[in-house]
Amino acid sequence: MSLLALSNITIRYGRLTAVRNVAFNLIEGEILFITGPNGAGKSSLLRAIAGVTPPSSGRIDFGGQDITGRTPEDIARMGVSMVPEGREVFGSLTIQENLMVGTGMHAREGNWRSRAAAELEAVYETFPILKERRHSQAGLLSGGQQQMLVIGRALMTNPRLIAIDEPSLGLAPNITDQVYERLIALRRHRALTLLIVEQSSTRAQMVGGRMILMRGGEVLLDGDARAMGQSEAMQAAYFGYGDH
Amino acid sequence: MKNLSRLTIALLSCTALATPVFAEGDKIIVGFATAESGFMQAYDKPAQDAAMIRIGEINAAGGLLGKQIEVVTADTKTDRAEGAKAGLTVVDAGADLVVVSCDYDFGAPAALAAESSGKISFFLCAESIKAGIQGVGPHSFSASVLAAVQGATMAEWSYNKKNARTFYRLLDTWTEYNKGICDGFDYMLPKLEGASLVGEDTFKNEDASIAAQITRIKSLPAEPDAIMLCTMMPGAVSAIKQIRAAGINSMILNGSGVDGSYWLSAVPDLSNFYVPVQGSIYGDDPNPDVTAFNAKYKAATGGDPSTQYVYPGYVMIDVWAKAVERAGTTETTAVVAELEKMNAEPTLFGPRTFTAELHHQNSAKYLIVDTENGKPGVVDSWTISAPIPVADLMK
Amino acid sequence: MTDPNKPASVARRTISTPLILTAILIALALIALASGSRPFNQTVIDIFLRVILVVGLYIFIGNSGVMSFGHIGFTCLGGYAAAWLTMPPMMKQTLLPGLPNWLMQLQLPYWAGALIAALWAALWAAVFGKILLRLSGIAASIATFAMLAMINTIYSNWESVTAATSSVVGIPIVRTIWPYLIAAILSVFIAWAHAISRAGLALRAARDEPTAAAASGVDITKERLIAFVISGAVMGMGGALFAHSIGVVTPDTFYLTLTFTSLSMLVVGGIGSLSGAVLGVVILSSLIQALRWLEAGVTVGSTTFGIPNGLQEITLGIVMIVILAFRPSGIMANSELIWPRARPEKPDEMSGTTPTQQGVTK
Amino acid sequence: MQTLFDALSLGSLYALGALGIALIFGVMRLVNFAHGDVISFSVFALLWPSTDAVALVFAGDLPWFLLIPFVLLMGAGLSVLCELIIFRRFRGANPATMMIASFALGFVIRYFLLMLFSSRPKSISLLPALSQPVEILGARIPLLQVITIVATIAILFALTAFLKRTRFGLEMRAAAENFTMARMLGVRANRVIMGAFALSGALAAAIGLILASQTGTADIQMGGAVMLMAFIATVIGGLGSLPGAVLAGFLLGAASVVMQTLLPIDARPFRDAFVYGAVILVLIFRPQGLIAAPGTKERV
Repeated sequence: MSLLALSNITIRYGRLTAVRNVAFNLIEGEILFITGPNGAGKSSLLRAIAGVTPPSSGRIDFGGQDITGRTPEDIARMGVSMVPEGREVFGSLTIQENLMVGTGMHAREGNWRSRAAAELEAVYETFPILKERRHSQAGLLSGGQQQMLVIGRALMTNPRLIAIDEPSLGLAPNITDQVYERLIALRRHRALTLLIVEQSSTRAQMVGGRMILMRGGEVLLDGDARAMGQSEAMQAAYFGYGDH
Repeated sequence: MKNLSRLTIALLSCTALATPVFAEGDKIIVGFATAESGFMQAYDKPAQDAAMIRIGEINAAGGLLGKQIEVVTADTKTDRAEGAKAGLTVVDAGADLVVVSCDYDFGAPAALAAESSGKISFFLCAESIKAGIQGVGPHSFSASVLAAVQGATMAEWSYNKKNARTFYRLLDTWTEYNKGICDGFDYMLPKLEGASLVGEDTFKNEDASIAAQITRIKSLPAEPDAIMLCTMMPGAVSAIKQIRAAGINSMILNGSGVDGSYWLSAVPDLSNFYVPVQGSIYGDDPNPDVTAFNAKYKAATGGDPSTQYVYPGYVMIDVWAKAVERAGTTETTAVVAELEKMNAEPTLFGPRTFTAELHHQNSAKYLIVDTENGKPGVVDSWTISAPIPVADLMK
Repeated sequence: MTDPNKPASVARRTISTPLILTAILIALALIALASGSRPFNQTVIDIFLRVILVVGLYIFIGNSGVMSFGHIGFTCLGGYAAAWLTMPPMMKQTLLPGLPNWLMQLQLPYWAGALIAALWAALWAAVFGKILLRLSGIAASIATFAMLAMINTIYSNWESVTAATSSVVGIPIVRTIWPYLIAAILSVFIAWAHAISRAGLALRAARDEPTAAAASGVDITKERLIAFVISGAVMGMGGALFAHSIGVVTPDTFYLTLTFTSLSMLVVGGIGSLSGAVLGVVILSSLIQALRWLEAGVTVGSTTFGIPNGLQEITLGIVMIVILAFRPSGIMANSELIWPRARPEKPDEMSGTTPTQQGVTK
Repeated sequence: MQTLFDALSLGSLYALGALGIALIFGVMRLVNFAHGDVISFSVFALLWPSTDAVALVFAGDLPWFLLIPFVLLMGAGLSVLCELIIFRRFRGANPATMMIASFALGFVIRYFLLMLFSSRPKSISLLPALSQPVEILGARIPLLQVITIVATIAILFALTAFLKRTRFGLEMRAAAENFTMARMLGVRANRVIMGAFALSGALAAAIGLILASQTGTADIQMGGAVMLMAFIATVIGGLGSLPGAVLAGFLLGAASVVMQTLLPIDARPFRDAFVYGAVILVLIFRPQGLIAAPGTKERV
């Protein structure tokens, strides 16, 4: 059974159509990369799934329920955790506070802290640097640390699906490696489903899993990332773009 | 000579224009271009009610020149642009007398509209010299007494009767009225031998706190004998409360603007507090007719007068009607001429004088109300030793 | 980068907007004339004055997207300049003894006074704009408010030149409707000419796509300053005529109440639309007038105390909220009134959602 | 010494006001011009509707331990009501539209009060025991001033604790900084916004209470002046920054008092021109505000 199902999703901003008739399914436990050039509509798609900008038409199901047009907080509470582009940390909050924001939804005021403590420990175990600096302001962290923080923060909500927009953006390659290493490990540990948006397909080919290639708001290719790397269609898709 | 004749022609054409259109044989019309809403309403309505009482009395006694007085109204909404419209509205409705808002600033647009139509205008209770010839034109009057007279009265009275020698001057720069009180005080102080100003300061009516001003008073070597407080509601209550809360017990002298007992609960047990009034609302006026009027006012409106600003409305209709009676017509120039002949004309609330130079009172008999332990009462009456010269008022 | 928006062709394509607005204004004037009622005449004069002020606001706020709370300050400058220039010297000597001698002796006709008042306001707009317009967003809004408060404090206290808080009287009253009509039409055309000028187009481009506009060499600060000065001049002219309409100026006339009513009219009409500016005034003013008539309709006998005070204002507030709830971008949103047949290819030409030009995107 | 107290007590009012405006601004980018009218409303809630000059006291005579919660509740209640009826419909509208809507709402509240109470300022005696002077470190200071300062500090501490220690506070701070992100973490938008309105309303009521006991007056326009200053403080303090709002509020109060003390008598009426001049200078040198949260960008 698919965890996430998109059918005929179209997203318009005024007269501009960002996403046109996109449809795909995501199976529980799967790892899916969405790649494609700038302006392909990848981020718009993620924002639609998270409920931030609902699609103009089409339908999104999550865990068997229709979530089209639901509010972001409802969708988050159903188990979709979103790591948007640009690492939106809460700069004035401390690291620990950042991590705690998303834990409120599963707890009452009284037992909130104690219930979150175990999760917190788990995240600190995954990203020890966060524990070390847990009382400093998140705005002061480096880019890589912020990326770890937002992933950790997403994990704290105990999600079934994590959707990450450009985890490697602005990070040094070795930091990116670390981030992915953790993600893969987490997926194994927690039976997480991952939806990762990346501009380049190289990372997808390294990690493996399924990949969707988008361009101009439409899905061009959908298949196994490693197999696709060799295909001619893939080359063509990329050469079609890049004259700028 | 030539100028004079041109002026005459202008005046004639004004009246010629104004009278025939609306001349109605059987009634006289008084137009109120006053605030029926907005904050001026609180000041206009009581005075207007008092004016209505006098109109009622006249009508009951057979009317004016044998005609009944009718009233038309237009709301200024406490807005100047609306004021001009209201003025035009009542003039167009045929008003022989245009009554405008209590405050000069809010009444002036309507008064100017009346003036340009050649009508007499009367400010209900404006206390700036501009409410008259100086700020509107030769057909405009005010029914109250200049603010400067209040300041001068308080200075002279406290010097003579309370032996006050050191004065502190605290001015709220919000309105002309406030400045007028302090101007009168400034005029009188140098005339009082041995009296001195030990300090002065300003504040704004809307200031949430005047702590800094109070600190300045407290840093004086000795508490002044009297603080001349030139302000009005609502800031006055705040200022008085803060002065007393800071432990300053000097006598506080004020203008008539703070008359009334409705606010005294805000400053519990207020004492040593003096206000000049034209008549007493506390039932202890030396003139029993005033107390009788208060009862009449209560019968008409359902409440006691809340401040002395009720009274000028009554005086206004009174003096105007007398002038009309003497002139035998409501025609503007004739009535103005009669009004300008009034010298210490007795009214229920003290004598009134109008001259060709000043359509306002630069001297008046004031009752002094003293508040002790939160209870106000008349303790004295005072008329300044000499009227304040117009030249001093205009500076 | 080809430029299809050559001024001449843009002018031809968009001229219908100011013409329609002019027609509306003339119609109002004719109604006033036909009614023959002096108070109604005064009401229409009031509407024209507000048109001038709101169009003045539109020139800066509408084109730059920066909310300004300070423009009524220029109206204040204009109103007092008119008083200085047109009052009889005798009155000035008593009321405003601090004026320099040459100004004291001067007595200009009202129209000349209004023109100079506009220039005077524009001059100060240039000075303040130079200082303030490097700011943007809400910081700029607050800075303009601080400017208004400074002007107000100074005019409320400079006894010898502005007579402080007391009313300055003796300003010749102009009760005929035509000068106000002409000024309102003039300000509509000024706003239109600015909107289609290179400066206006660049400013709107910068409003919609700041990064792109900056990349293509638009000097945002300069373009804003131009709009600020032009709108300052219009506001100054409005202030001068305001003074002549009632014959009195005081500083508190030109303060928060006027600021908020004019801003409300602009926002309700549609902040980015010249037609919206004019219609906002006409619609809200008509509403106010209609409510007054309703109120007066209840008049019985000699008193009008029948309706509780404030009901009219409450209705007005609620209507404004409802309009905004259903049309968050105002009645006209971002579009303009145009002849149906002259509808240009890009209907939002005037309002300036110019599509990002090619070659600008990275 | 005395001047310090003066500055602190005036600053307290501005700081509380700025905090109320910053709270709402943070979560929904709304510059709430109705805030001043919430202040007035809370005071009038103590009176029976009447157009007489003498105030008919209703709840104003309650003992202080009932009076204070009552007033705070009224402010919070009205504020929440405004959000439910009006502002909810303006979620995501552009700031100018929301601002004018809030202004129109304030207008409605003000004239509603005018209808019930007339425009005449009313005098009320709230907590009269506070009008006595007390002796502190050799200076005789009105007790109310002391209580104002102490209460403000207490409110600030309580609010800080609330924002730092509770889940709701944490969610509110996160939402103030990045509303969308907070929602994507499951923070309920309506609850947080409502909470912000309730807190802001209670703060407005606290100001109303202090103002009314200090001035002894209930005036339908009484909130306006404080709100304007608070609004300015919010901006120069740094958008959405609560500590910045408080700091700027105190600074504005201090600037006002210091200028009143130092300026010569002829320049004193121009005091506000100097204060606003200083505001412009601060804005030019620190357009992002005195305390700008790291990593935040202006979203207006």
